[in-house]
Amino acid sequence: MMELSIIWSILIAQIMLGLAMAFAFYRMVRGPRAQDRILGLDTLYINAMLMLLTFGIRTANSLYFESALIVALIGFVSSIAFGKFLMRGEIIE
Amino acid sequence: MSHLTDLPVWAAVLVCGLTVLGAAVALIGSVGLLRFTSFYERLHAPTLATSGGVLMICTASIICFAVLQSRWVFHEILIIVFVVATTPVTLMLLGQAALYRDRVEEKRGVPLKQRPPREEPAE
Amino acid sequence: MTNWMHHLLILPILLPLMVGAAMIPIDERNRSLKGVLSFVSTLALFILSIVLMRIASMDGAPAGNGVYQLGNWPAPFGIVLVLDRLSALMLCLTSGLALAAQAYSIARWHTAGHHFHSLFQLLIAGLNGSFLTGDLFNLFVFFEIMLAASYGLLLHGSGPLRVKAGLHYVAINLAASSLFLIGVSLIYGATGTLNMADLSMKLATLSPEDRQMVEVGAGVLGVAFLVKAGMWPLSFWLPTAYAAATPPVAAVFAILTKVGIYVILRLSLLVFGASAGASAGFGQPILLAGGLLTIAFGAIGVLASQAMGRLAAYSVLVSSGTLLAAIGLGHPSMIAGALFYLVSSTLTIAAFFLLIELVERGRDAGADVLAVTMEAYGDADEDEEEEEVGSAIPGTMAILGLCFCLCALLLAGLPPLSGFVAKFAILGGLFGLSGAEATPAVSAADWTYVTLLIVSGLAAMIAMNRVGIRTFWASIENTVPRVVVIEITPVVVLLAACIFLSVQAGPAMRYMQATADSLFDPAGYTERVLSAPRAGGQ
Amino acid sequence: MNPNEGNGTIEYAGKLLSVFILAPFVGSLLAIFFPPDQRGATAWFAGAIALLCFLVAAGLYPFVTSGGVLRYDIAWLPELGLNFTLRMDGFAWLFTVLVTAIGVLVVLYARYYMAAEDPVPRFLSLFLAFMGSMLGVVLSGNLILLAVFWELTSIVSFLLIGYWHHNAHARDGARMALTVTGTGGLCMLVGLLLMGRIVGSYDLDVVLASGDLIRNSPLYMPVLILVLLGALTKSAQFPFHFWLPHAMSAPTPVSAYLHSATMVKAGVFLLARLWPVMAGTEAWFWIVGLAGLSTLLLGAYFAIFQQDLKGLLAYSTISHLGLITVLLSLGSPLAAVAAVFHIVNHATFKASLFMAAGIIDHETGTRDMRKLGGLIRYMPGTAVLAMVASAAMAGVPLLNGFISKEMFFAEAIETHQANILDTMTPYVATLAGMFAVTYSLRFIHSVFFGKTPEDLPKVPHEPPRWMRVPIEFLVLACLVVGIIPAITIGPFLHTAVVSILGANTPYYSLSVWHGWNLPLIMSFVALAGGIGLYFLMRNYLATSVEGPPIFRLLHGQRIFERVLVTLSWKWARSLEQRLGTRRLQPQMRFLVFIAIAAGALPLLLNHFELPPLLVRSIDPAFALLWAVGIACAIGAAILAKFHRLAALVLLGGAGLTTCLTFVWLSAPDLAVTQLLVEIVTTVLILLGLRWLPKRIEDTEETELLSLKVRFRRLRDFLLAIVAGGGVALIAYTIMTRPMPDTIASYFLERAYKEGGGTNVVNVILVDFRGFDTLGEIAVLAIVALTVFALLLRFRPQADSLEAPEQQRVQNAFDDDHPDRNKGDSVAEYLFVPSVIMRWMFPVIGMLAAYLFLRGHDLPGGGFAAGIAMSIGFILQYMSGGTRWVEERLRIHPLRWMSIGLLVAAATGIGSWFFGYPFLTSHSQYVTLPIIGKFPLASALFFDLGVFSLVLGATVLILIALAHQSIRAPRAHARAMRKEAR
Amino acid sequence: MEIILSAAIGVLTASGVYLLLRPRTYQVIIGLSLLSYAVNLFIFGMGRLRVNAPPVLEPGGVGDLSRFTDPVPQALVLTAIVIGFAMTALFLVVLLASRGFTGTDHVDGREQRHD
Amino acid sequence: MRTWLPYPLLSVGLLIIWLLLNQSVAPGTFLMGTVLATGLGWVTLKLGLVRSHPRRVLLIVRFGFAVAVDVIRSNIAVIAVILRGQRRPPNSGFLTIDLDLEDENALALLACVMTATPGTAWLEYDRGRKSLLFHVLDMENEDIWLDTVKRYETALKEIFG
Ligand code: NA
Ligand code: NA
Repeated sequence: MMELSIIWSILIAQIMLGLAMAFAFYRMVRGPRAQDRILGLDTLYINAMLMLLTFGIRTANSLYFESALIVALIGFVSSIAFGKFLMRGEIIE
Repeated sequence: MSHLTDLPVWAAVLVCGLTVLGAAVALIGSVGLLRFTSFYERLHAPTLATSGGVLMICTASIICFAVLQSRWVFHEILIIVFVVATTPVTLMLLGQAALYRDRVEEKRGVPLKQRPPREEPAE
Repeated sequence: MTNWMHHLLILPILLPLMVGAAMIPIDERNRSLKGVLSFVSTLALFILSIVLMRIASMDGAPAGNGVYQLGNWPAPFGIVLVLDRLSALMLCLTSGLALAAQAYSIARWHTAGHHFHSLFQLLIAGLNGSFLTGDLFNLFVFFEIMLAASYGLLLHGSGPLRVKAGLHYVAINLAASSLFLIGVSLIYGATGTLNMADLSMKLATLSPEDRQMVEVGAGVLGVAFLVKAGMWPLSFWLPTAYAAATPPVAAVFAILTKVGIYVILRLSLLVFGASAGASAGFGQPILLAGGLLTIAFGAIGVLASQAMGRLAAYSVLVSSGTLLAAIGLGHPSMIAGALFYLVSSTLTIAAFFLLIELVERGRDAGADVLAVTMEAYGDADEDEEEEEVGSAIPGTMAILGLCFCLCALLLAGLPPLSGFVAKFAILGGLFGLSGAEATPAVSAADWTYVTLLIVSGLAAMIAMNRVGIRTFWASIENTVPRVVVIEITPVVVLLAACIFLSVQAGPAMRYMQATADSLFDPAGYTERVLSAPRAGGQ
Repeated sequence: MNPNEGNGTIEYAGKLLSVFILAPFVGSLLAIFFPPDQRGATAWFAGAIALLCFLVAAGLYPFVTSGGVLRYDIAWLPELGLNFTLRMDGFAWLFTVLVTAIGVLVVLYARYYMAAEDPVPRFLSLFLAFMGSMLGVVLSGNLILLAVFWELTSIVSFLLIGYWHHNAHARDGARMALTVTGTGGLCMLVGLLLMGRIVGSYDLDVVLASGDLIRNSPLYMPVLILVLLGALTKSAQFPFHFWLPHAMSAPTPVSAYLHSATMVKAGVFLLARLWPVMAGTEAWFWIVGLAGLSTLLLGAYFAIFQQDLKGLLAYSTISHLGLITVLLSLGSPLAAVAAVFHIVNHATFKASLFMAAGIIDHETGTRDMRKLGGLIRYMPGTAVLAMVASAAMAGVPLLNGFISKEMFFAEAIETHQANILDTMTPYVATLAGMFAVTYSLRFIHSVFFGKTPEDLPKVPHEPPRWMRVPIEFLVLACLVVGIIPAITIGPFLHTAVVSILGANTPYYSLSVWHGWNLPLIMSFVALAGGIGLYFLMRNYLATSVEGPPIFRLLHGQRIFERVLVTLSWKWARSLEQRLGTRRLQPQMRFLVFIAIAAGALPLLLNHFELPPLLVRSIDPAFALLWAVGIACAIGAAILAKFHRLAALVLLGGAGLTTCLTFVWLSAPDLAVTQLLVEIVTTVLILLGLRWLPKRIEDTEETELLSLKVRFRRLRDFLLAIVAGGGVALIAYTIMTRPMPDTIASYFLERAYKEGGGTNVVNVILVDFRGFDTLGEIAVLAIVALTVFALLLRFRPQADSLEAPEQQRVQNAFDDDHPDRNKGDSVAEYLFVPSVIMRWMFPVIGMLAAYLFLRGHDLPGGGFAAGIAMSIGFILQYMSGGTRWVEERLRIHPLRWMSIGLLVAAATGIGSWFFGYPFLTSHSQYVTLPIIGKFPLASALFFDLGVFSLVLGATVLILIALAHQSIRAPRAHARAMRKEAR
Repeated sequence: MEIILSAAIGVLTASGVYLLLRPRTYQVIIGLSLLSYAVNLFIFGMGRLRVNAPPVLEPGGVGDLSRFTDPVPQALVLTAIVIGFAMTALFLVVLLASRGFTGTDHVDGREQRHD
Repeated sequence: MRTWLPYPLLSVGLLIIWLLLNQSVAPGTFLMGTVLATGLGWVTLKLGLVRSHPRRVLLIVRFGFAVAVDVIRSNIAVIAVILRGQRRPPNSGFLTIDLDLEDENALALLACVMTATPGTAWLEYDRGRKSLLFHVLDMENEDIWLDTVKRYETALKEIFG
């Protein structure tokens, strides 16, 4: 019983995160402006990181951790590159 | 998934609860992203995930591993710290870019660049 | 058991790799130093490959001879390098060509861009690795080294023509590399191995379903090789790319298509040889048809080419088609001739690519601008200046004319040079001296092949004739091109190699025959690779 | 001399055969080095060589009498039956003598003929090479060797005909000669190869002994046709005759030699050589006969209407070669004798006539018979010689031409085969004889008699004494042979004939008078008719244009040129365009299509069973994840044209999904690497986006898409669907099959025990398959170098030269406000973010160190660490700009790359010193105080190399791109300055 | 799982191939990237799919295929990722250079009438 | 000390990160971490970051606690805004506030804090005017937001003072 509820609750969490990603995707594809798309991607990244964490909990294996850590620490680099591109037209001046 | 059943009930409840809750917060954030009508409103949406979502799910993860491996493993804290440190950069840059673009297009309701400077010369 | 001699086997890869790497930080102002380093390295490589050729042709060598287990992991688990007559031959050809191209480049072309010599050395490393490796995925890696370096070298000198050609070349080859990966992984997925020898062993024992998957993989893989080999209709990028490349690069590119041929030859005989059960002879009809079409297309292109560069590039296709169709026909007696042809045509085309620029130099002043762009270091946009290199040597025209004639004879396969010997060897192998007892009829495929071989030779003759007359006989301005000795020498040396091949056709053909025989003995290869002992005797 | 005199002598004499090849070719090489002004010395040298060959030939005569054969063998390609075999029998001997003797005379003649400004050494060098080739043809004892020399004669003759290459006619004539004879030669080669296949050897002795085998072989027809193509083209037989007249642009000595005595004779030589094994069949009779007869007649007819002296001689040569061909076609031994005899006779009189024509040309400056006349008054000696030779050509009694022609007439009336061709022969022969008389008469009459023209370019006079000597020799030979054939030519002819016919040698008489018989009457008819015809046509010919009526419209050369241009140029070009393309899209389409076919064929050919559909065990979260991923991919595909940034964003989405998949399916290493690469790629493409042209969706345009475009897109779409479906199907099939017995078990077993690491993937990367990794980083280095080198030469388009719009707007804003400096906007914009970005640098550095050090045991490794570190650098570039960073940090990516590659390779080499192969890893736990056990693996050093290289390469690529932003404005400013000046 | 991943590979391939056949260089580079995802997943799939069985041993351990997923395809994918990245960079720079020289972003270096 | 440890806090932070990453406090890890943390400190010095000297650990902890509470609260608030959806669209708007914070690190920290609390988004900081433009999701009462920011500012000024 408990096993089932654990499984289900984590699965539900993952499905929710999947939905969150889907909504983020909506912004990525629909915009309407470039900044919306980039914000969408950023959200996608965050949710993906959360998905990785839930996956870690689900499997009780800590090997997912580096990926999550990299999203947390370095994932923002592509977003700021996008942001700078919007603002300045080039990302390294 | 037998290992999760090794968790004591309190831990299991905590882990599951925090996970579902965290995911729910993140989901709601995304819903905000979906439903808000202006970009500046949407800008707030991912912060739900980066604050509440990350906090809860990381806590769940910490509890889960701490209990399972019966040692104090906190490295998920790093994720929280990094997310908190890096999210502002993205959002700041995006926000400013949006401001710039809206200003160039002379959109209504967007504050102009803050002019004149504080020490206004006497006319 | 591992003695120092044993490590010679990996030097053809390591030496250029390390020399190329070491030259990266050297300032471009020290180009001559780089040139000398590079040349010395290639020379050492050439000598080495001759030594390896001798080692490869030793009979009765101890077990494990010519098999190099990287990381001391035995096949099929680790990567192995395998030296046999064929790979030794290809090594020798590569370093020979490279030597000529390198010497040539030192006169002026290496100044046309940055890091020429490093890229050149790395290209050699890639080529040598492709010839030596006995592992499919490692082959992919070396293919990529070779391709990446070839991209760099093709783009060497920049300019709109090269960049446009380069874009196509890169795009096509990237797509082909994807196919390569799909093919290799599919084969792994179905057989659980990446070692060619092991694959050859396993194929016969596979279930029909798995074998089918291997065939799919091999088919897709084959397309990747055929792109490289230049089979019609996968070869349209080739003439433009080769014609656009700087001469020394084009010359060494002459062997790039041969890598595709080499791999096809190796794999089709090793993996899909007689012992492959139901898969024996896989793909041969395609190779035959494709090869024939390629010869035809190449010959048409040769005829249709006004510029010598394109003519030479189409000759590459003719050469490829000839070899592919020969493999497709699958007569064991032809393969030796085909190998001879491979060597001869590669040398010829390389010499021709080098010669073209010398011949045209006197005619088209604009060509030189591209050639020698002095760059302000760090910023290439400064005004381009022209620099005169070389002086008008008396008799230059006569030497160039003679070289051109030799190239024409070689390309057309006219007697008495190695081009003819090669065609004769192929045709002789095809027809055979069956003698009085029974003269088997000549099949339609054979006839088509013979006809195309002859017609392609004719096409080359007509085209070279046209171009030669225009250049040497009918040219109005009689400016003698300014050529330095170091430019003409490589051409002469390559052609001399062809002449040497013609004179020493007997010994050369004996080597090729032995090579062909060993290719038709996959069991010997497999045995050698899989039973090689590990160092330290574990 | 007794041929059985002893093998030693014969062997020695055989060796002498090599003189015939060596002397001319070596002489040819040496002749080039004579100074151009040394006409005399070069001629002496060349003449000496020809004479030497002649004398050796003469000396060898005793060995070839009564069927004797000399051989000299050198192994060339013995495995394939190709040897350098020289073989001299009587027939070859006769030809050798002919070639060398006329060679001597032509050299002598050329000494005086060639002008001072002509590069004589080149001429004589080529001449000697030609002589060598011709002797090679004659003396080859191996079919393939014969083909070799055969083609050599074509090639050298090309160079000789084109000797005066400033003359367009010479160039065209040379090209045509080479094209026709070269093509024929290649066909012949195939024929000879087939003959070898039938006989089992290319050795001429073996072949000549295998006549029945050849004639009865199913391959006889192909062999016949192919060999005849060679022979008939070479001998200028109809319909391949047209090249010969155009070869007359060659210097006259060349014509005298090549187009009378040697090259064109090679064809009939071959016919005679192979006569014993190929003649006598109906096919032979028809093909050779028809070609010969038509050539005989047409050549003679055309010759009448030539206005160019050499043209007349050329057509007459064609006609005479036709005569010889007819004789050889008949298949009767007696005819063969006549053929051989006529070969010799024709050579003597035609060579002398060509030389005479050359003298006329040389002395008058023209060869046009309409302009010439009355020359007998100026050069009586030459006139007499020419008249005698002409008479021989016309077949006037008491001259050599008469005897062989009588033999021809005699053979013509014989019945050889019961068909129409055979019946026609005598009539055609007589008619052609008549024409021969006409043109011979015309030659003499129009040149030497009649009015002396006033407008000659030069005042004619007799040539130098020695220039006439060769003609005198030859004419003397015509006379002597014509009067006393049996004594003079008889024995030699017999020797030659015996060597062809052997036991079949018939009885024949070489007397001048055979009584009143039909051939004699035919001769008289021809003589009388010819004279009559000439006088009927005389006035017409005196003013007519070149070439026979009607036929001249059928200009052989023009047809040939047109066919050649059409075939080899127009058609080739249009075919090239149709069969090939220079556009990328069709090429890609082909590639995709063929790849699909290559994958599908094995499935279609062997029955392929679809794998069962497994729907259970689908994880809904994973499915949802991929729903997003798939949507991202499709979105990227749709938006890539008009919404580049959006496509890039969506690409990132697809990449992220891929990363998650890797984690999900037990590949943490892949996820880490993919994530890092993903980020760098995004930065990279964003760096590039700045340089691409604006592309704004034009809605009208998309609505008005033509049907063609829609079709093309649909086709590509379908192709893409099939490709995707195929790959998916294959992937699914494999994934649902049980694992094969794989090498992976070995790695899993030994990764820790022998590789010293728990992360098996990393152990594979740095140890089991470390060589792949070495190669992979080499690729990265190469690409970085390429990118770097290419970008040094990067020239942006004008429209992307100036700073992006945003920067211009922001700079303008700064400029407009007096309290602001240019760049304040960006400084403000980045003020707070850059603080965080800079603090992140050491943190990322820490992460890189962590990834690097744990790689061997847990996901990570040098590659991931290198990329992570490079992202740290990029972050600084983004925060502070290029100049800012480079003022503060020492960035030497080239050095890092070099060191990385060298360290990795050197680590591999280290194992040599322990007696192990390259890259054998060594790991050991070192126990240090305080720190405790510390793993010290060679793999760590290897990974260090990987790290250094990856860092260097990634930074180099990105920085090189970033630098363009600094360079472009400078270049822009420079361009503006230039414009202003 | 297999069916999902196959579908993913299929769609990625199809999108990539479709873009490869398009006339704009940018489309091609995006196509190549998508294709390389597809290829990487394909290679990865050749080792069969396993959840929670990463090939990381316990120290001192000996692994076997019943407990761990096949590490070989993973190693191959890693190499492929690296090379794919390098090639993307290269293609990008070449397309930029082409655009610089020719002025257009058409793959043939000049605008064709209708694509 | 300054030459050895240009940014002591950073180096300590890095060491902690290292230990957390390696999940170990073994002497080897510690030593390695120390070496790396010190080395990276030197490299960071070249980036010219301002050395701030935060004092009073207690203040930091208190500040952190306050922020945490705010974060939770604003999370709930924003969730409420989103969930109430179309019925009552958010009353969002821009606000400008003048800041006295000089220290760039303190400013960065403020940005982090404001971003971490949902409902406020840092947009634009004008260095010349030293004023901040930010966006709030729910502007029921502008002053509350301005107060909050001021509160943070004061705390940070105290800490970095
Ligand atoms: Na008759
Ligand atoms: Na916030």
